[in-house]
Amino acid sequence: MINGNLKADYSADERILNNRNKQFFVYGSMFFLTLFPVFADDYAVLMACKMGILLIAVIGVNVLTGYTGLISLGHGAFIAIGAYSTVIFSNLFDGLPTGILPFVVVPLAISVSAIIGIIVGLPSLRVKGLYLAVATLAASFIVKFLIEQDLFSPWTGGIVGIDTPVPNILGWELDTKREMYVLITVLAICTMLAAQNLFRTRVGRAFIAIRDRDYSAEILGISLLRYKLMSFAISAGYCGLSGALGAYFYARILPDQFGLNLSLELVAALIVGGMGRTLGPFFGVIIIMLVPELIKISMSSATGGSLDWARYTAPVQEIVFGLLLVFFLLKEPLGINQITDRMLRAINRWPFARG
Amino acid sequence: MLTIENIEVSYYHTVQALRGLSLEVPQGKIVTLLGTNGAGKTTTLKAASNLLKLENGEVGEGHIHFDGQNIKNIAPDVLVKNGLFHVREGRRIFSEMTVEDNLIAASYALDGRGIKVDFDKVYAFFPRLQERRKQIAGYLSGGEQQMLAFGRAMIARPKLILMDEPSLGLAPKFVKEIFDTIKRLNTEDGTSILVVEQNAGVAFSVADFGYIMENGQIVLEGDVEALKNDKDIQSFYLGIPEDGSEGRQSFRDVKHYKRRKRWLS
Amino acid sequence: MLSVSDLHLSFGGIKALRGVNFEAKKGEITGVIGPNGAGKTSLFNAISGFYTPHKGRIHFNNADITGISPDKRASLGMARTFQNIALFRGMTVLDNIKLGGHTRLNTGLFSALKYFGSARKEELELRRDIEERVIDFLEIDHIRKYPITMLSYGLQKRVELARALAMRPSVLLLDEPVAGMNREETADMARFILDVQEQYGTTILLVEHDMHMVMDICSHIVVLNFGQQIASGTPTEVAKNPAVIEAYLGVAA
Amino acid sequence: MGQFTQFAINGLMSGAIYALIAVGIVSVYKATKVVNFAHGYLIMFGAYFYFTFAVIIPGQEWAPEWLASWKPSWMLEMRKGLGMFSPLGAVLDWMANIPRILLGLVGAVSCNAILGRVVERTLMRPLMGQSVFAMIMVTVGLISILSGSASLIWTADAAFVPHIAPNTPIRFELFGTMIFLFGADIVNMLIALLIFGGIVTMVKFTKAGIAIRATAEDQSTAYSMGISVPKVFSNAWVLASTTGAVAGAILATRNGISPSLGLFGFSVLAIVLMGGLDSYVGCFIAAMSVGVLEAMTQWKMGGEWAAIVPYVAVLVVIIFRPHGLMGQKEVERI
Amino acid sequence: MTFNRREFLATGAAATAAIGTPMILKAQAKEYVLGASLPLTGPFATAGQLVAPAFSLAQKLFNDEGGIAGIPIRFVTEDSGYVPQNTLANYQRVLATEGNSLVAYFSDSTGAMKLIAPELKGDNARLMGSTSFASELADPATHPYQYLSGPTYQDQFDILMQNIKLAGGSKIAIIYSNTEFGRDPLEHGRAKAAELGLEIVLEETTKPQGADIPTHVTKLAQSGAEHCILHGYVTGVWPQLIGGARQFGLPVQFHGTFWGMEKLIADRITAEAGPFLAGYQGVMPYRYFYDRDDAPRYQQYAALSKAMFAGTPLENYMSTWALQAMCGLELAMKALRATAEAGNELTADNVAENLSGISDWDSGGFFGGPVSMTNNKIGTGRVYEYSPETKLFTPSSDWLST
Repeated sequence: MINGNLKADYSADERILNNRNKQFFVYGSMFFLTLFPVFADDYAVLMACKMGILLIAVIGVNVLTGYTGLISLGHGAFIAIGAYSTVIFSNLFDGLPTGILPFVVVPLAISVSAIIGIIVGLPSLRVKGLYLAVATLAASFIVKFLIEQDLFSPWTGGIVGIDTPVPNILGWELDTKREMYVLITVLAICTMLAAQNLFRTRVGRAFIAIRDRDYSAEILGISLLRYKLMSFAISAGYCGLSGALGAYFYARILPDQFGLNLSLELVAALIVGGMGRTLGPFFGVIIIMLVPELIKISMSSATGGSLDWARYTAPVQEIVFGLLLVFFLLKEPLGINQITDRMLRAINRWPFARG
Repeated sequence: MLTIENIEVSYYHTVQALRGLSLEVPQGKIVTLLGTNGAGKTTTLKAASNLLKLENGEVGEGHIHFDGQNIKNIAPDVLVKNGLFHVREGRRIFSEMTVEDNLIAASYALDGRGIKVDFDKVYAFFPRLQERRKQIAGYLSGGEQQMLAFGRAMIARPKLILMDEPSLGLAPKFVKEIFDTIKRLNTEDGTSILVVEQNAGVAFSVADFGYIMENGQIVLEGDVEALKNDKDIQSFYLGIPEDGSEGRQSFRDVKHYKRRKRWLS
Repeated sequence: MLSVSDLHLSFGGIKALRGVNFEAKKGEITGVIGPNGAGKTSLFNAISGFYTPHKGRIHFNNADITGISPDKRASLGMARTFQNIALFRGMTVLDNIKLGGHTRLNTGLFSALKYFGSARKEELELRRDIEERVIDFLEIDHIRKYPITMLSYGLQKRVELARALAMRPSVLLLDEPVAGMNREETADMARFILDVQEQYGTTILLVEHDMHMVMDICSHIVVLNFGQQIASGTPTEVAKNPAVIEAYLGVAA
Repeated sequence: MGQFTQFAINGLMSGAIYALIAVGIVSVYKATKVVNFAHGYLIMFGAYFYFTFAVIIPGQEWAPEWLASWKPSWMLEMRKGLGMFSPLGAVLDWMANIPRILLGLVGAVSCNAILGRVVERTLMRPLMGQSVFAMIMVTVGLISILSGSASLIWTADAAFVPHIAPNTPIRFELFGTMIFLFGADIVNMLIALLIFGGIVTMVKFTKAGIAIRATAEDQSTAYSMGISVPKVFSNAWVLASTTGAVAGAILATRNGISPSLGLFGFSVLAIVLMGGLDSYVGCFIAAMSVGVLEAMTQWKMGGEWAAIVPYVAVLVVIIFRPHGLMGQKEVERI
Repeated sequence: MTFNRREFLATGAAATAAIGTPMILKAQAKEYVLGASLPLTGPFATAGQLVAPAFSLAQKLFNDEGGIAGIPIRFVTEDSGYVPQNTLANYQRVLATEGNSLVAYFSDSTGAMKLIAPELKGDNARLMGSTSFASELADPATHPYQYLSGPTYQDQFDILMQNIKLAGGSKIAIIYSNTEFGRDPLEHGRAKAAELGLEIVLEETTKPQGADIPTHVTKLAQSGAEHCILHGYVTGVWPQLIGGARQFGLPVQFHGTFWGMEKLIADRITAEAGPFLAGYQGVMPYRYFYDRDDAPRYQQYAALSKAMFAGTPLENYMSTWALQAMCGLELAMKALRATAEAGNELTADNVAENLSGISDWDSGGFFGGPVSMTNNKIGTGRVYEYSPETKLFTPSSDWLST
């Protein structure tokens, strides 16, 4: 059936969940997420936490790449900055009561990430596209390199990594994965909502304008300097939050965790999910995290867990990762979000028309 | 020479540019295709020279025959070698290469045809180009660039030239010169020409046959003489008032009601 | 209102503008004509701030704006349209027009992230303003939720004008607003331009090839050739000017 | 001063190899406007192909013995009594390897040519007319595909490959310091420079070069001139993958063979951007200066700092010259 | 969102209650699981693939001996690609799926050991051996559940430097890979050199793979070092460095540490590039496998290998790396069995206590004599020298302890 979308006033027309399907999907997912830790086993919770952490970062990259059209291949570095800032500030403010420490440390970590994001974003004023991609790539190599240096190892632990604190929120110590799941899920939903809000206002529209045609945005009074840097700051801030959660989630962090692969994974998840779409990161992260896992499980059950075959798993995962990326770019450039949209539209119109 | 039958063209699988367009260019004639921006004139030419795929466009239905051959699976470069040459909108010369290199690039069209490349003919036609042979093409003036674009077409020895808005952006007084050249190409070499224009007046001065397109469709066609006398053409394309009075109606006097009528339709 | 004095602009070795001088009078329509490559668009780009002239000054509302960036000029009340339509293809018509209201809004990053409260109020206010003042005025209500790519060329041009109007400009630069339109569409666009001038008293500066329209609706015309200003005056004065006939119009016109 | 010369020469030698790698990225970019992030991985394939044809195949039981080690009696005669690392001994040891070196090079170049063509056909051709972003990311996807395939095909075995040229040590005193140079490195440098020069000459002065330049400037117009653009594309990829094969073979002999050879691609990408994507000359200057800078950093600050030299260099250059040292500024049409 | 506050709080409470519910039901295990991560891919894949068969062998051997107090054991071995976070993920996965059946884990790198160490708390703790000889791990106070099956890298440096001092050396160079493993003994090495009066004339860090050999060799040549310690490599880089130095005729004596002392690699280099490894020395905690005349445990392994790997190169030889894994597993089994026999639950604390209590253990071949766990390590080793003619590493020192 075709659902009527009658609106009585402008505010109804401007809502996010402006039709039934969307409401059903969103409330359904939230219900599922609430029940999830009750029936899921430890391993599923673990995976869900990892996905949540990655999701926040991908939402950030979506703001920059999907909406503002600035390519970054180095956002893993901001996750690193968020994670390391969390550890460094926690050690620095050792004297504070542990229950309020995260409320000081995490905003600081996000700010540091955002500020460094602005610095890395500076070339974006002069260079575009490819040059920016390589500039961010270069910046991320440099950040990782600096973290590894002996010079900073008293703070960063250098190449051998550093132990991380256990988060304590007003006396609630989150020392199990299930407790972390609650924190991560709540934050992931909030950040997603915040990103969506952004695009209901002038700020988000300005980003899209810059992506589509930057000179024409400029004559509308959108300062490229201000908004490009703002976009960098937001995306870096999101990655900083993701890093902070990562630091709390893992008991120890190593510089190697934040290498090129992480940066590429962020962009890949975005492409697979759907760039410039609210739910794109959500779908993308699910695919990027689950597909390798499924390959591993299916390969190991197919070969009876034989060690001779185990060494083919990683290459196969790698190849599939590449193929996924290429497939979506060539065949479905708007990602899974586009596929789900098509499905929703088909359901909406059924039985009248297809497509 | 060129027959386009009932073609549909869409870009990115969604935006439909042409809806069932047909036209024909007979051997040795000049045909003009008129229409406003966005009507699909350039798309028609690109469909005929098979350049659509480069821009994510595709011909959905219909056929295009050149010289009796369906061009569907012929690569653009092979089409050029078969004698169909497309002079692109905005001239599109290679602005970082010299004039001579531009002409050499066009000589790829002769590969495998056993024809010797004849630069002298071009230079005889356009002596200005010979003077500037070694210059970087980007520094030529607009008119000279248009000459170079024609020169490249001549090098390729085509049977049919598709010409996309040759008058675009040239001062009114140069436009006439350009169209004289078009006529010369047609009469001296017997080349068939399909010329896309917005400027109906000059196009009619050289063409034998004309098509008018709007919104991806042909809305009117006929001999140039017949078209010139068509009331709608006179009013929409030639700027002659409908009441047939002397002189033109001023835009200041256009009434609101008329405008509303049109956009509501 | 808007004046340009002794403007020079060059790229590498090529001189795009060589000493252009004119003034667009308040509430009037001023036309700029000349062959392609004469520097018309370069002139527009210099006025709207994409190019920095290497000599000469641009004054707007009695303030020197020569050195300031395009976005600042926009917030001073300057709007423009482009020769090749520069709408945002990733957005609907409505969002495109909303962007015109950018400079008038104040929502900052943090209230945008929250949305509730001031940001929401401001957005709804903008929506009402646009619906009532722009969409209705230009008669594009039926397409407000369409993506740009689905619109015809003529409508796209109109949406671009709508976006410029949403900025509530005091001066409007139109770069070839009727290029490639047939006479009927041209007449419609001309009507809208005249309406804007009448209703809002907007100062309009216009680049156009269509000599008829320029002659009809402009009260003042500037003619450029090879970056030089070869004539300026009322339409009748310009049409008679021998230099203009020689360089541009030719005898046929 | 002597030390300085030593490291300057070392730098020039690695700079030449950077230039050889860069030529592949630039050629593909010029012809197709695709910046190949996966070029390093093509090189890695070249290295593994060289290893396959120069080590694995000659080592098979069915392979003739002279292929693995060509030792005519006169050579054994000459070799007798020479120390293991004497200069003449090194040359003779190299000569024994000539058959498999040649097989390795021919195999690497031809297999990589096929690989380049396959990649172009399956992944790049559908990309014609897509956005810069899609192009970049497809090559990023290609990285994973190539590196995964390499570890599937060549199990991670420790591998040693024969030098392309006799690795005679060269020692001499300069400004009171002993200078050490490897013969093979000098030959590698010459090979790299010759290939680089050859390609630049070809693009500048031949009709095929005009086709490449025309395509570079305007693909669809080149098409409508009768230039077969797909052919230019695939030739550019073949050119890149074959020069990459030679570079891969050289790197394999110099640094040992491993999947991490692919990472060279990123530093060279930085170099190419620093030089200006479409400028051979710019890239040559950038490659040489990064090579020398790296060697100097290695000398003064140690190995790990050298690794980020290209990245720091590219950032510095981009800030001052957004299109690289000699790159064409893209004119924005408004 | 249309949740009101009350609903929200109620949902939150329900969720928290659900999470707090103890979900682990302790049941009697039918089998015990030992998990392992190995670098079957990645830079050190050669090593990982040589070590992997040892786990099949161990499973057979230990189950033939009756498992742990009659309950059979099973190995869950996975690939890590030498990426610490993969090892961590593998550990977490096996922990989540096997629960209390998992009694010990074998991890594959210094980085992974350090990454996992802080995770080993409460119910998540398991006894953990590894391929690493990282010094930081040899500390029961900070790493109570992790142990080394030999001397630390620092110990190995000590042994090497003492040996250099004895040979009359004074100028040494240290070339190491820029990895956690490579950097491990560096600081200690500096102190030790100062203590012994050795002058470190060059400290050079290289990539673990694909290093810029000519430059490193040039620096070594110009440093004028007499002895050079190579550390932090497995299959690559160190042979090329030695080869480059030999070509220049540098009279440097090269020394390696455990991971650079594998006979298979040395043999392959010799076959490929000539006998330039002549005189290469290095420190080794265990006997080589061919030296098994008075090593009964080695003879058992050999018999089993012959049966299990007939027709493969592993039929007659076990790499030093596989021996290290075997030694680690022997230690873990000894501790597990002791715990079970004492009637205790196999918790990490109980097992670790038994492990650290191991003393005067007759390993049946690995070491020169009975050894003891001190500080969760076995601080003994000796120096071997390679001969390209015999293709054997032969002892050039006595067993040394630190």
